Order: sequence, then C-alpha cells, then structure tokens
Amino acid sequence: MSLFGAACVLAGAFFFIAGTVGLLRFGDTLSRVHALTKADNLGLGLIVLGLLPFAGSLAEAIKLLLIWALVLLGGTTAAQLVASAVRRDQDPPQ
Amino acid sequence: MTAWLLDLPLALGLFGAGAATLAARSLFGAVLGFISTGLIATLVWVRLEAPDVALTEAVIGAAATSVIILYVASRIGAGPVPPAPPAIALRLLAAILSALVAGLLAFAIFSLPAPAPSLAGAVLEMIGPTGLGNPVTAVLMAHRALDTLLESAVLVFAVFVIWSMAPERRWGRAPGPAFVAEPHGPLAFLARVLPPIGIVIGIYIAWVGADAPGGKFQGGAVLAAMWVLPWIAGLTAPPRISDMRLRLAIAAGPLVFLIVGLAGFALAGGFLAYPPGLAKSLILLIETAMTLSVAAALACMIAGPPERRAQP
Amino acid sequence: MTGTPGGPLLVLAIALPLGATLIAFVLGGQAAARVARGSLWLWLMLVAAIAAVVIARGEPLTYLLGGFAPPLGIALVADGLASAMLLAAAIVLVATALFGRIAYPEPSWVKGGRAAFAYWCLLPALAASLAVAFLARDLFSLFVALEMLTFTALALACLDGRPSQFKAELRYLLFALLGSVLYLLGCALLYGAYGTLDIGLLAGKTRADAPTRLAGALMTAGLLAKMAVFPLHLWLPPAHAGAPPAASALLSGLVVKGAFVLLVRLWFSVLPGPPVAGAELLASLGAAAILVGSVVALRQERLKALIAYSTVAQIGYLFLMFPLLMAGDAEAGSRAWMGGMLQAVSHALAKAAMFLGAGLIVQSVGDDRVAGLGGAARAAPFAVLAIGIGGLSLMGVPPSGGFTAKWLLLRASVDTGQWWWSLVILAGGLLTGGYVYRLIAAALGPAAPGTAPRAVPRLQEGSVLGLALLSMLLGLLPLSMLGLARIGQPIMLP
Amino acid sequence: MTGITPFALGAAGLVGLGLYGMLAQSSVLRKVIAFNLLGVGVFLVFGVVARRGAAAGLPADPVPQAMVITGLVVAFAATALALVLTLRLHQTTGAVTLAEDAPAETPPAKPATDAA
Repeated sequence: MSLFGAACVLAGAFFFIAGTVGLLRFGDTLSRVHALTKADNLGLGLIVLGLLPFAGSLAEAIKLLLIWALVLLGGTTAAQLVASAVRRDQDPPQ
Repeated sequence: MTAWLLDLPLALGLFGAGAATLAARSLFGAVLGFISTGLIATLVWVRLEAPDVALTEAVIGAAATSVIILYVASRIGAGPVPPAPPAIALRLLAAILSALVAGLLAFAIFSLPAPAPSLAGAVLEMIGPTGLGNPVTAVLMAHRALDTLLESAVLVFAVFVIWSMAPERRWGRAPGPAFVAEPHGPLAFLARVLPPIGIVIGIYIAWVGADAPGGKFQGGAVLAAMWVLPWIAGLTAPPRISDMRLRLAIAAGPLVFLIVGLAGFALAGGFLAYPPGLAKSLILLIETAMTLSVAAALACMIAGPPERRAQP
Repeated sequence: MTGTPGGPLLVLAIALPLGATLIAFVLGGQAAARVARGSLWLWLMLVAAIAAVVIARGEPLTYLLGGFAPPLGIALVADGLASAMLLAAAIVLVATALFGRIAYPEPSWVKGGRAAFAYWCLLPALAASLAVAFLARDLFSLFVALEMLTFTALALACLDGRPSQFKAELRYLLFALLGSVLYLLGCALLYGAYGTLDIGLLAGKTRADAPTRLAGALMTAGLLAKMAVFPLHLWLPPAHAGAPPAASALLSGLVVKGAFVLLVRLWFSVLPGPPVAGAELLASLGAAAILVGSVVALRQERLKALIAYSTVAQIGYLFLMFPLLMAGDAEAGSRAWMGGMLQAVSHALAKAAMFLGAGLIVQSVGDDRVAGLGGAARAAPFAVLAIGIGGLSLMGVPPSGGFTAKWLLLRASVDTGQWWWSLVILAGGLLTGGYVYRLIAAALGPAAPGTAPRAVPRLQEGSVLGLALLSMLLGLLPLSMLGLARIGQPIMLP
Repeated sequence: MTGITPFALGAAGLVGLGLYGMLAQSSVLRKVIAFNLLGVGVFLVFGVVARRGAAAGLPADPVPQAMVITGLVVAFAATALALVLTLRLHQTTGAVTLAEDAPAETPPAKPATDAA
C-alpha cells in the first residue's frame, strides 16, 4: 500500500517537473498555460492519491481531496483568465 | 542528515527567489519572484515547526500582500520607460552596506547563547486557565494580549488612513474602483462557486485556532478573499463607507476586545485578565468578533480608497 | 499582584483614547468630533493624575497586564519621563483639538467632510499611540506603537490631499518602514539572546556580545531614521512643511518624540554600558543637525519650511545629552538628563504653538512667504505673539522652558569638561535668534500694498497663545518641580 | 543547533537582499516589494530564534511565533498604505519614483510621459 502511495507521489512529482519545464521552455503564453494546468492538475491529483493511504482519518482524506478540488477550480479559472487576456491583447476590440 | 537534503535546497531556493525578485527586469517578474519567495518561506516556517506562522505567511505575507502589489502594479504599470536606476556609486554603497549587515547578522545569530533562552515552559505553565490547547493562541490572547489588541486596532487605523486618501469628490462612496462585470466570464463563475466553500474553510480555520494551528488572522484573511472576489468580478458592490454597519464590522474586534479587557477589572481583578472558568468562552467571543473585523478590514484594505463614480 | 497602586490609571491612559478612536470611527459625523474632543479633555485629566501620583509616590507606577509578570507578560510603567511626555502630549493635543473645532468643523460623508472625519479619528488615535509608546515596557509592544504612530502621522500629513504631499509622505513612509523593520530585527536578536524583551528585565543583564551589539546598532539606526536625525533628515522638512498646520504641530511637536523616548530607554536601560564613542557620534550628529538645520532655516523663503527646518535643529539638541550622561559625573549627568527631557517637552509645546500660529498668519495674510507676512501683527496679534514666545524658547532666552533646558545642558557640558558642546548650544541659539527675528520683523512690517490681512478666529488664536505661554511657564517652574523627570531615571554607570 | 543553520543563513541573506532593494532601486513599487523581502527575512530570524528555543516538549518557543503573526499583519497594513500612497501619487502626478525632477502636474489618470 505504501509502495503504491510512493509510486503515485513520484509520478505526480514527475508531472510537476514536466509542467514547470513546459512553463519555462514553451514559446507562447497559451502553450505555457496549457503545460502548467494540465501537468499540475494531474501531478497534484497523483500526489493526493498517493497520500490518501497515509491519511489518518476520513476527515483528513476529505481535506486532501478538497485541496485538489480547490486547486483544480483555481487553476482552471486562472488559465481561462490568462487565455482571455492573451486574446484581448492579440485582437483589440474595434 | 536527511533533513539537510530538504533544508539546504529550501534555504537556497529562498535566497534564489529573493535574488530573482530584485533582478527581475519587469515589475511583473519582480512580483512573481516575491510570490515564490513567500511560498518557499511558508515551507521554511513548516520546517521551523511553526505551522501557525506558516498559515499566516501563506495567507497574509505571500497571498494578500502579492494581491495588493499586483493590483496596484497593474493599475499604474512601470511607466513607458523603466525608471533610471540610481548612480552606480550609490548602488555599490548600498550593496556593501547590505552585505555587511547580512554577514554581521549571520554571525550574530550563530553567536547566540546555547542553550537558547525560551519561554516555552512558562507558556505551558500558564496555559491551563485559558482553556486553550494551542500555545501560540494562548500567547496571542492571554499572555501578550496587549499586542493583539493593538494589532487589531492597527487594522482599523490602516482602514481609515486609506479611506482618508480618497479623492475628495469620491468621499463617502464604496471602497475601491468600479470593476467591469462579465456575468458569464470565468471570474464570475469562480466568484459564484468558491465563496460558499471558502467561507466554510475560513470559519473552520478561525475556529480550530484555539487548539490547533489556525486562528482569526488566517481565517479572517480567507473570508476577506471570499468577500472581495465578487467585488472584483463585478457581481456585487461593497457597502459604502458611509454605511455604519461596515464601519462597525471593521471596529467590532478591537471594541469587543477592549470591552472584555476592561470587564476584567471587575471580573478577574485586572485589565485583559480572564475570570477562571469563563476564559475560554470570552476568548472565543473576542476571536469571533476579531475574525469578522479582520475579514472586513482586509477586504477594505485590498479594495483601497473610495474611487467609484456612481453607485451601481 | 498586578502592579503598584494607581496602576489602573496607566491602562485607562491607553484604553480611553483607543476606545474613543474606535467609537469615533464607527459613529462618524458630528458625533465623531464630539467623542474625540471629550476623550482628549478626559485624557488630559487622566495623565495629569498620573503625573500627580508619580510625584506624590516619588517612584514609578507599574501595571502588569492580565496579571502576567514579564518575561511572559507585558508591563506598563509610568516613570517621570513617561508622565512628563504624556502631559506635554495631552496639552498639545487638547490645544490642536480646540484649533480644529474651527479648521475641521463638519465631519460628514459627503464631499468636503473627508478631512474632518479623518482629523477627528486621528487625534485620539495619536493619543493612544503615544500612550503606548511612552508607557509600554516591552520592546515588541513598542514596535507596534511605533507603527501606530507612523500610520497616524502619515494620514495627518496627507489631510489636505495635495499631490505634492503624497510624494513627501511616501518618502517618509519608506524611511519609517525601513526604520521599524531594522528595529524589529534588533528585537529578534535580543529575544534570541535573553529570552525576553521586557526593558525592566533586560536592564543590567545584557552582555556586550555580538548579538547585543548588532541589535543595539540596528535599533539605534532604525530609530534615528524615524526621528529624522541629520543626515537622515531629508524627509522631514517637506513632509512637515506641506502638512496642514494642525498636523504639522502634532508631527513636529509629538510624533518625533515617541522614537526619542524609545531611543533613550534603549541606550540607558537596555544596552550594556553603551559605548562612549557611539554616544559622541550621536551628539556629533545632533550638533551637525543644530548648525545645518538652523542655517538652512535662516535661508528659507517659506514660513512653514523655516519652522520645519527649525525642527531638524531642535531635535539635534536632544542628542547632546547622550555623552554628557555617560561622563561618570552623577550631578552633571542628572542635569543633562533633566535638560534633555525639558528640551523634549518645551520643544513640543513651543513648536506646536509656532506651527499653529504660522497657519493662522498664513490664513490671515494669504501668503506663506516670509517676505509677504507684513500686516500680520495687526490682524493676528496673538498668533504673532505666540510665534515670538515660542521662538524665545527655541533660542533659549529666559524665561522659557527652552532656556532652562539649554542652560542645564550647557552646565553639564562645562562640568564634564566637554566644553565644545556648549559652543554648539550657543551658536545654535544665535542662529535661532536670527531666523526668529526674520519672522517677527516681517510680521511687524506694514501690509503689502493692495492686500488686507484678515482677522482670525479668537478661539484658534487663544489656543495657540495658551500653548506658547505654557512653554514659557515651564521656565518659571522652580527646578525642584522638574524633579518629576528624574523619577525612575536609570542609574548611569561610569 | 545545526538544524537551523541553512535557514539562519537564508534569513540573513534575505535581509541583505531586501535592504539592498530598498536602498538601490528607484521604482517605488520595487522598493515596497523589497521592504516585504526584508520583512520575510526578519520574521525568519524570529523563526530561527523560536526553533532554537524548543523546550518543555514544544518544538519551538511560541512567544516569538506570536510576535511574527502580529508583525506580519502590521507589515501587511504598512504595505497597503504604501501602495495606496503610490497609487494616489501616480493618479495625481503620474510619477512612479520619488525623484525630485519627476513631472510635476500632469492631468490625473494619464500616464507619465517621462517617469524618471
């Protein structure tokens, strides 16, 4: 069980690193946002999944899941806002 | 030894993020550097076994501070031409002075006496009558209650100082500028979905502060964010500063604290003393009022002085 | 258990103005002005009572908050220094409150009510901040008090909402923030070294090791920046000269003194036998401030800028006492201590009177250039008289509090063989005489053709003259009455 | 003792960086950011002091921790004030620095033509 957890956390960390590399290396803002949100949401999801077996109680497990859900919500909104800002900058309203 | 594997990169990251903040070419880059520094500092606080401070650093030191800096930066920008840096001689002098202070500081920290003096034992000895389980909260609410009372008053001071900077013709209106509403935009979506969850979390953080890491400042800051979000999304407008209920909400914390403190003269034989048995209830009463006030004050400080042209 | 008899008075001296600030803020409107004024009168009576009890007992009053003794708890202590400064603060605040009845009559939530609302919230807020700064005996609580002072000072100076003032105040704020964060860093080191920040417990226990020395240096530098000591004085003149008169009076007279009291406590109660070379450096900075500030004041064209530069110079006198106290001569040290305290108090009263008087004169003649003050003496005679009396105190001419203060410092410097400071005192007096003469001569001159100086409200003139007369009265008090300042005076080790 | 060494060095380094930033940068906003960096460093010195004071079964001395929480809130309030002043300065004069020769009276809400 703890082996499964460790594997999940490691996989999650890999996605984080991949996302960060994408953020630094991709050329335009939209690809950067894409790399960041996709990789980080998945990465955090895997880390939360990996930590679940170690949660001492049901309440703690729910808190972990809530963290993931909130980050998803925040990340999604931020990505949308960044993307719409990019669109606004590219073709200004006539 | 394994601890070093974690601590050394953290400390290096802290310094690196700080250096990146200064070196950033754009103002926006500097703000990002500062946010990173704050997040790393939060982890350092966890490693320093100070979870209460870590929460405060994350919510107020890193998040709220960055929000207001970003907000002002986005409104004024860096100007068309980045301002010219001061003369090289001045910068060199500043660099030498700063390096000197940093070096002396490190030396002084390492020459602090060991075993280190500590009040940890004294706090635990005196925590019983307060009925609290979190020693940091006990220090804030009982042993050093004066600081906390003054600090809550500082927030009120800051609010009326900020309001007093309002342009004369906007005086009396709601705090902050009018934000453009995009009823179907992503921000409006977030502002509808998040507050119900965020409010529960904010109250939870404030509530567990008596016995576990958390407290009124951390919880109040989360509540403030939930209140400000719909303003920024243009869904709702804040109350006018001429609304007495708003001002009462901002001042309720220190007022209740002061009243309970003065009641201590009659009930417990001294200012800011709590009668045995009632201590925990009174502290919870103060914390409730202070959570409300911290939320209202922080929200008004984020929004800034009244600038709205007309009421929506 | 919770301190000496009379201790609860100290709590009330903080709680009353703090509560009044909060209530004024919530109520707003005319009620805010009434609450603020009422609380300041009560506060004056309260601090007078504290001074009376301190004199009667002949020893400081103490109160332990929450019944927790330091190091865990926080103590409030009213010694002679604190009670004298509180009394001066209360007198200046009541006078500015009277002055403000006419200058800021209508706090409201409509256009035009902004400055008045802020003013009446800020007066009790300043009182509360000063009460904590003078009474608290914990270095960290004093940090919070310094921040409260900075915030209120900032808002007072921006009361007019003039664009030029925003820049001056931003510069002031950055100086003040740097100062307080350096001070805070010193607190961290002291706590790490001794496990307490209580001044009473630290006294006599500190060691001359690296953390303590660095903490002392950082905290001193921070407080000097806040006090605008030469050469860190550049922020002060524009900030104080650009503020409305009532605000300038409070900033120059009182706010700067909060950091001064803290510096005195730090040097003579906390630091282990502070280095004599350091004290001489402080006094040299003070001497430079006296000479440079006075010379620059002489050359100012604008009335309020002149008075603001005079503040830079008068703050300089406060630093002359440092090496005199450490010369190892008990009697001379005692004179220097009383001289320094008296200088702080008499400058508070005299400078407040001068700034308020200057505000009235400018209002009367409609011109803030020294050259355009003609006719003021006819239209606003008491305001000009007040500036004259205040000027005498700054010069150190008898009878005035400033004379006694400078005379005590002069004698201490001669007695300890440090005669060069007495030259500075004398030169400063002459230069001060020069700029005060310029002011009075201009105000006594005839009105410029085509202008008609207007009369000013009697209540305002009365409050200004009252302040000036009190600063003169200080010089008529017998020396034994000034013994108040010596109650709880730290014992100087040679 | 050794456990806090990296953090003590990091805190001292941040203090140095913040001090340099406040003294050597001209943009007001950057000065405010540097002030906050300096603050993070100073608070971490408190944290190191608290950690050294671990005793009586507590992993860190709670008293300095309480001071940091108070200090953080005060520092936030100070930052908010500095930012409001910066905003008002820009709105009324168009300036983004404290240099003396900044444009004197440009109309409000119009960006400065020459910010230096």
